[in-house]
Amino acid sequence: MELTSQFIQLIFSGLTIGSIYALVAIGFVITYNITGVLNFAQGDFAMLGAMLAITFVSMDIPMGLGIILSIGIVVLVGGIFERTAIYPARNASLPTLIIITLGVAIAIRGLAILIWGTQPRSLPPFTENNPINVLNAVLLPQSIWAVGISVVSLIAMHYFFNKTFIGKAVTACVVNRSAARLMGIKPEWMSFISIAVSAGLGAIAGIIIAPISGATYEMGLMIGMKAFVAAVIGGLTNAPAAIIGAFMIGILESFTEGLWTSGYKDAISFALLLLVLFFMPNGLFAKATGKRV
Amino acid sequence: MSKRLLEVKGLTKAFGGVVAVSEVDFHLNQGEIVAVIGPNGAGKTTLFNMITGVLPPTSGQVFFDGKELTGKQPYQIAEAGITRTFQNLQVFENMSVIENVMTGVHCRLKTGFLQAGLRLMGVKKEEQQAFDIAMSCLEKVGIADLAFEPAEVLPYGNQRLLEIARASASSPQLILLDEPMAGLNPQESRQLVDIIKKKREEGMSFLFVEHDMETVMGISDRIVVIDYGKKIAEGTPAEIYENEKVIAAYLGTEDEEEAI
Amino acid sequence: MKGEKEMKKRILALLTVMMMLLLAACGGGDADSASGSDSGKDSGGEIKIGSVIDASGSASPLGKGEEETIKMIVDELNEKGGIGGKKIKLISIDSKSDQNEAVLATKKLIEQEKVTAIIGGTISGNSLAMIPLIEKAGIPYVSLAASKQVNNPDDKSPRKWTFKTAQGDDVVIPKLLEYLEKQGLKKVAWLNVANSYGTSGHEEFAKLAGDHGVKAVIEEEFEATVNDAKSTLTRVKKAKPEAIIVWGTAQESAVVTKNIREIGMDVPVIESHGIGTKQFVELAGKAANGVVFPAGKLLVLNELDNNDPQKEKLTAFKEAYESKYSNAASTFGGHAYDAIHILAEAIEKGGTDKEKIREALEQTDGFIGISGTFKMSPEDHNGLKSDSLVMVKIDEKGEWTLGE
Amino acid sequence: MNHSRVNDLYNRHYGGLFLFIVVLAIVPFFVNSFFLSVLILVGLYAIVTTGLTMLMGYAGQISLGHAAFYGVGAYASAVMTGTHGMPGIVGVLVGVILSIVIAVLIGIPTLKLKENYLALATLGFGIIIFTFFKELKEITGGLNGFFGIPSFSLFGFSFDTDLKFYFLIWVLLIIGILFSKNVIDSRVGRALRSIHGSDIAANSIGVNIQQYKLKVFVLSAVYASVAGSLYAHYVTFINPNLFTAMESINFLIMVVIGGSANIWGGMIGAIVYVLLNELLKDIVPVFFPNVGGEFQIVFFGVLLVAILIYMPQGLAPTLGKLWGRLVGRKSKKQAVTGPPNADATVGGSK
Repeated sequence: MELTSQFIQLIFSGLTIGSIYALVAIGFVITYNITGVLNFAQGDFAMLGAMLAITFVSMDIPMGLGIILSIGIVVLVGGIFERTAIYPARNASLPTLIIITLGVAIAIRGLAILIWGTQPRSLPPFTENNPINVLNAVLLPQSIWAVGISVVSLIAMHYFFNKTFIGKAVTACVVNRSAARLMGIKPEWMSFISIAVSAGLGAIAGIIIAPISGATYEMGLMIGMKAFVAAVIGGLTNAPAAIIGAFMIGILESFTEGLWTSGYKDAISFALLLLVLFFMPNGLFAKATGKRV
Repeated sequence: MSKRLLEVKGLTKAFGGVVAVSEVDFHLNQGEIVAVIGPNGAGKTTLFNMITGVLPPTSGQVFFDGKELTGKQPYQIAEAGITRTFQNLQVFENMSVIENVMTGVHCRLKTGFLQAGLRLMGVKKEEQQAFDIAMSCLEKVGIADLAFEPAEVLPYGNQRLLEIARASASSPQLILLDEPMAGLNPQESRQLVDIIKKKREEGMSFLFVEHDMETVMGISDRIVVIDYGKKIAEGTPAEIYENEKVIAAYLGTEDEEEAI
Repeated sequence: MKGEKEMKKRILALLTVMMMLLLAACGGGDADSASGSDSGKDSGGEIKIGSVIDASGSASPLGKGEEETIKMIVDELNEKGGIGGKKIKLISIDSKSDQNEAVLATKKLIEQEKVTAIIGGTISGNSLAMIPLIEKAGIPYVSLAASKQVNNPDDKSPRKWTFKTAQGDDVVIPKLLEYLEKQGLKKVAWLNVANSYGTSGHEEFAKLAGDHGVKAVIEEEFEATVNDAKSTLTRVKKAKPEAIIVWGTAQESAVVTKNIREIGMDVPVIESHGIGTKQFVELAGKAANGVVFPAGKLLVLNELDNNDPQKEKLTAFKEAYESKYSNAASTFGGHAYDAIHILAEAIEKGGTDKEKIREALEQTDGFIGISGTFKMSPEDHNGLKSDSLVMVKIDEKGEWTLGE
Repeated sequence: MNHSRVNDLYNRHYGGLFLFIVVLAIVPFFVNSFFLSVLILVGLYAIVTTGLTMLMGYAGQISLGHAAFYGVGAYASAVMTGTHGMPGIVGVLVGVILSIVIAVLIGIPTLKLKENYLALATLGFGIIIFTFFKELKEITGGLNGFFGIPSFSLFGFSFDTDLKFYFLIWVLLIIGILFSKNVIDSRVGRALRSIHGSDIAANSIGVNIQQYKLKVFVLSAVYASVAGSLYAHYVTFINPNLFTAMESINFLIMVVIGGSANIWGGMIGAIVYVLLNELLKDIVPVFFPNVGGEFQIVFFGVLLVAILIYMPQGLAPTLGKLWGRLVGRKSKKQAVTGPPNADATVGGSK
């Protein structure tokens, strides 16, 4: 009986953290699909989102408004980042672009320290956070928020890319750049939109984790890397697979912690990354065609 | 003349459901110049890519000098004695002309990381050797005076010559030329034809894809014609000239279905 | 073509600037060395004291207060005429929570600035990296870091010149164990953060717990970047401890504390002195209620008995610091306060001769500071006992109260 | 005639280098000892970045885990000499062997793939190695760190002062650079650059691309490991936090500053990075008294991006030209000895 409750508890923890990874991982995938850039600053958008939301709430701005404002600002930051750092280097090689995003990540982190300092900060839970008992395991409303908001955001993304004009235009650029150009779509702007949207997703992730674990200037690093593992597990180009990858990582981590030790938690996730890269470089869910090999 | 150098048996390549090359058989004797012709999209470059190991064949085999090469990596095929040029030029633009050709000597040299790093005895000798070979290759194609220029500044025609010099630097038995005349003016074409003929006299064999019929008819010993991935004819230029299937493939869209 | 030329010009301009900067860097270094060696010969009637403190980076929540305190005290001392008539010249270097920076800064202080004594090493890792240099050069050094390895290393490497003013684990853990013993909590769960702070606490706990009849039924670690420790805690819950000890600093401990309450465990939670900041209360929210931890007396200043020998000093320090800086006075600043004062006293006695200062430091006896009353000896370069600490409890309003 | 011309192919005149070595030999006697230790640190970094320069500039790959190789070397030396009392050279060799094994294990599967899966794999491997440093407490001392590493000695000669250590490091660095330069100016170097120029053509003339990339990766890992070993002997105390992903990124920053298109780029990058860092420490407080060390983080982040966009070849080519002018030699033939292709910044896949 106790084993069941522990099991359920571990699943809850895994899903909560997995939902955060999923949001950031989707940002990775969108950016990679459209610009071919592995954006290592993705996790830092989450940090920015969390920090901004905390600042607004501490300024007595209503929480909902504060959250929307901070997402908006991060989207803007994402756009500026694309215009100033990615766009001018769009013809550079992939490694160069990777290093550029690393540089931006460092700069964002440094700015965050200048503005908010190194002290951890926290955001109040979105609603009263009384634990709900499920089969002797504990479920927190904030976890429900986390998973719920992630799912809604992911559905919204799906809708955006498949149903709206702009979204379809962006997708068209992935499929065929020159055809998209013929249709009057400028691929340059699609890169702008995709990075801005990814930044917004990152911000949402940061804001929902802030009430759970607090926020510091360096939180983006680990979230970003884990999400990145999730994206690779999903094959980097496949959004639904990346989401599954994210939840897998979340659950794997919580089980490692719950059944073994937390010390090796990170190593386990990254060992999975290596295994996937070595043996299934197209992701766990790819069909057998060697597209990327 | 009689020794079979290259033997292609039932070579097939399918991309998903599309069969680009289907069951192609042909051979090439030592010292021969064989042309592969066919309409655009017939599968000639795919055939080349399979022979040189760039693409693994779906089925079929390639034999060279009595050894099977099927499924080998391109560098192994180069080591075995087949090199190639490219339809869209693949000159190493980040090097000088002479270095391009010296790189072509690669598989005849042995210097490895350690020897090179420590500049052991023999490295200098090998460098000299590579340099001399490269120089003579450049002389043969007539661009030795440009040896120290960066390869990227060379005009188009000279880049083609450079590719041929590079491909011949390791003294391969067989060179595959993928549309060598494309983009050349008549004078350059004639120059190239002379070079190929001269090399053949030295014992090299050539397999090439070409659209310029005048050249094809002028220098080939035999011609292989493929259309829609299948070999439809093979023979001397004179035979091909009169082959109805070939004429149909090149001329008639109405007769096309019959032709296949 | 024109663009290329333009580009070249720009690159050249940039390069010129870079070269000038580099030259300035090299030149600057040389100039410093020249002046350094001059004043180092103690001619100008000033005493050079160096500090290596993590004023930025991950340890800055600790280091900021230390740096500010030292500056404040040095100004104070200089206003009163310095030490033995000589003004103190403080050379303060930010080691940015980075070991390499700390080592370089120490070298700079020793070789270039030729300081008389050094204070600093905010975190144990930095202190430990600095010590070999300091011991080799023979410079009196007062560390602000807590690890027992700083003054009493397991490998018995020399600590002739190293002193420290923070309560080491060998002082704090006994305090904790005495408390557990008194409360009759025998079967406890031990959780520590996976960094040098947490693991050195754990080692000391494992060594001493038996003496106090305390037994750990489960021992776990959690990451400093922990988001959710509920997974680990499910295992803790199964072990059915009578109390849980969480050994970490504010952020990660807050997460764990929240999680303990969230999964419905209501056993007493005892934590480390590392959570002695208001941040912990903010981050942990309601879960902080009832948490007990050992800490310096500064936190419960108002409740201290008026006879307490430290009360006067503590009040003065708190008022002085808080009137000068925007932050609340912290126990970490307190370590710096003690360090600079003890050092000043030793210099007063020993002059600028380093060996004499060292001997004077070793003879420090009865100095009443922020962290306690110090009694050092050749064997004990820390000089604090567990009575320098009190057990502090967080009440429902999030205030610190005496927990004993 | 061909004799003289093959010598024209690469710039193998050592006049400039000789001058440089003379300067290096004199410098320590004119700077104070703090600056000397800064130079030692520069030398150690430069050994790592020289290897990385080979990897980035000539194999077109980036590594986000070189701090881990640096750490493997450091811990191998620490454990061998500190715990087991072995001679220093044993520690270095153990580190090198471990690094080679790890590099081969990671390199074989990832270098088969196109794009930059090596970057991703090294990122993961870096974190795994970090975890081992942290968790294998019996061996490494965990996060408490490993202390009591003796100073480095070789054949009974102990490098126990900064001055001796300075010469050890810089001699090694020069050897390392010369080794790399020799490699580049040879069949191997041409093969590497040909991969950069056109991998398909390189392969078709007999260059085993995978193997070459792997060898460069292994070489760069060895450089990092050796530097790590010596670093451990120099500071005598190490802990896992010195070998994080951030440290790997710092190495990358250095290479980008210097430029990976030139073998001297790694060293130039290390010098500029460390000196700029020291300089900022002195200058920033003058203008912004309230800004702490964080400013430098922002500064280097922005500098990295700016260099990649506006000066993708880094400082090395420009400095090279200045140097040529200084030494008074016209460098007409050198134009093509490095990979001078404008987009040859980092890696080749476009």
